Amino acid sequence: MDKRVIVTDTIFDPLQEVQRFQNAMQAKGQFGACVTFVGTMRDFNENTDVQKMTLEHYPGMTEKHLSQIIDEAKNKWDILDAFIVHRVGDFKPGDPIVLVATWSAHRAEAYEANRYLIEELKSRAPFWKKETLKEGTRWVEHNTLA
Amino acid sequence: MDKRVIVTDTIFDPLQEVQRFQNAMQAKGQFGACVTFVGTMRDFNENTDVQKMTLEHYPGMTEKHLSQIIDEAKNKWDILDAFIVHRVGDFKPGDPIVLVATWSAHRAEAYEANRYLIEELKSRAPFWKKETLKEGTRWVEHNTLA
Amino acid sequence: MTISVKFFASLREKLGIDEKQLAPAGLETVQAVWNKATDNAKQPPNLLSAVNMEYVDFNHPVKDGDEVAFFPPVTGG
Amino acid sequence: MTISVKFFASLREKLGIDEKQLAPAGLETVQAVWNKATDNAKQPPNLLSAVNMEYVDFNHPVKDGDEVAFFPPVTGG
Repeated sequence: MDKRVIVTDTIFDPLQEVQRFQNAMQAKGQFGACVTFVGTMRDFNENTDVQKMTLEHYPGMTEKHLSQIIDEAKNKWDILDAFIVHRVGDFKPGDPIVLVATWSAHRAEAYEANRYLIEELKSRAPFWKKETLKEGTRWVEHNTLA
Repeated sequence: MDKRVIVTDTIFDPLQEVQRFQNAMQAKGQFGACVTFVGTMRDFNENTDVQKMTLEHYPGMTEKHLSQIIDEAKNKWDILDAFIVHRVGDFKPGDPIVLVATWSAHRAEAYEANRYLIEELKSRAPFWKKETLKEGTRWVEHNTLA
Repeated sequence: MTISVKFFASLREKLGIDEKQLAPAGLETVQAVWNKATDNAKQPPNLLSAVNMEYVDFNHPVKDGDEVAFFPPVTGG
Repeated sequence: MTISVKFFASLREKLGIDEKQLAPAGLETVQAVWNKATDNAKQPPNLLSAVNMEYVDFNHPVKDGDEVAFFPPVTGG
């Protein structure tokens, strides 16, 4: 079995990661549905001051909680597998930040578990965003609502 | 702008299609969320009689309704773009059948529009599945529920 | 011109008709087109119909040049 | 052994402390660890704390060898 949680400080290709994980899945042939969510850093249209974004995390606690969230989703829904990749460190507009992928026999479970994973990740996984402006840096204080 | 609806009788790579469509998107830099759904033909675990699946469609009406469904989703949710690929003809277990991808600034819209598209596709787009058994062929009479 | 009639999937196989061209005279509704094209065949439950690729009911009017289609419940996705 | 205390993100920068090792004597709760590690600094609103990487409240007991962390609301995803 492949690692279900990856925290990486280098740029990643979310759809290639999904493909790689899926190719290694034991449940191949059993899943009828795969849902993926990719969160990407947008351009700073409203805020052209921002030059860079940095993501700090709590190594260890992050991976622990992402794994817990996946276990919870597996208990709540009849999913075959789930996979999370989260970027940390410095990144620029257009870079993928987070990938959540879920596989199930039927589509409802894959959708619901996927949404659960990203909402729980956003509310519980210890990541913190910092913006680099021309005049210095600023911590993002609250997550955007869905 | 790339074609938003593709009906194809040859095997396709759903995630590569998403990447290709996304690379050509005008809204690049504006989307913060991309949700994809891939429906795959499962192995016939319970029904080892099935040797092949065939999808018939109504050329023209299929594309028209898939485009209509995308227009409806764009009216209902603030999404930046949407993309549907659907396979027709003969296919075998493990083959992707359908891809639905949605892009939006924030995640709620991408999830909800994606789910809307697949549910509407299943209830309205003129496709029909036929199974080839050892003893002959059989039309699938009802779609599986989500 | 003519009215073009199409049948799909299990219905196409059961009736043994793929497509038919009908003279429009006297064919005012989808129901009338069905009766003429199928020689008054019994309609299966859940039969669906479309005129010019839009879903319609059987009382829907038809006119010369229309494409009328009959098919069973859809099972895509 | 010691109690290990970690600070993250804006809190780490504001306090100027990344990590501290404290002798466990007299440190019975997360609150006591905060007071000792920060020299009784005022707690920012919405401050979160974890013991051994699990979220806890400030009355949570601590023991020798624990890892205690303080950080602001999370903003990942």
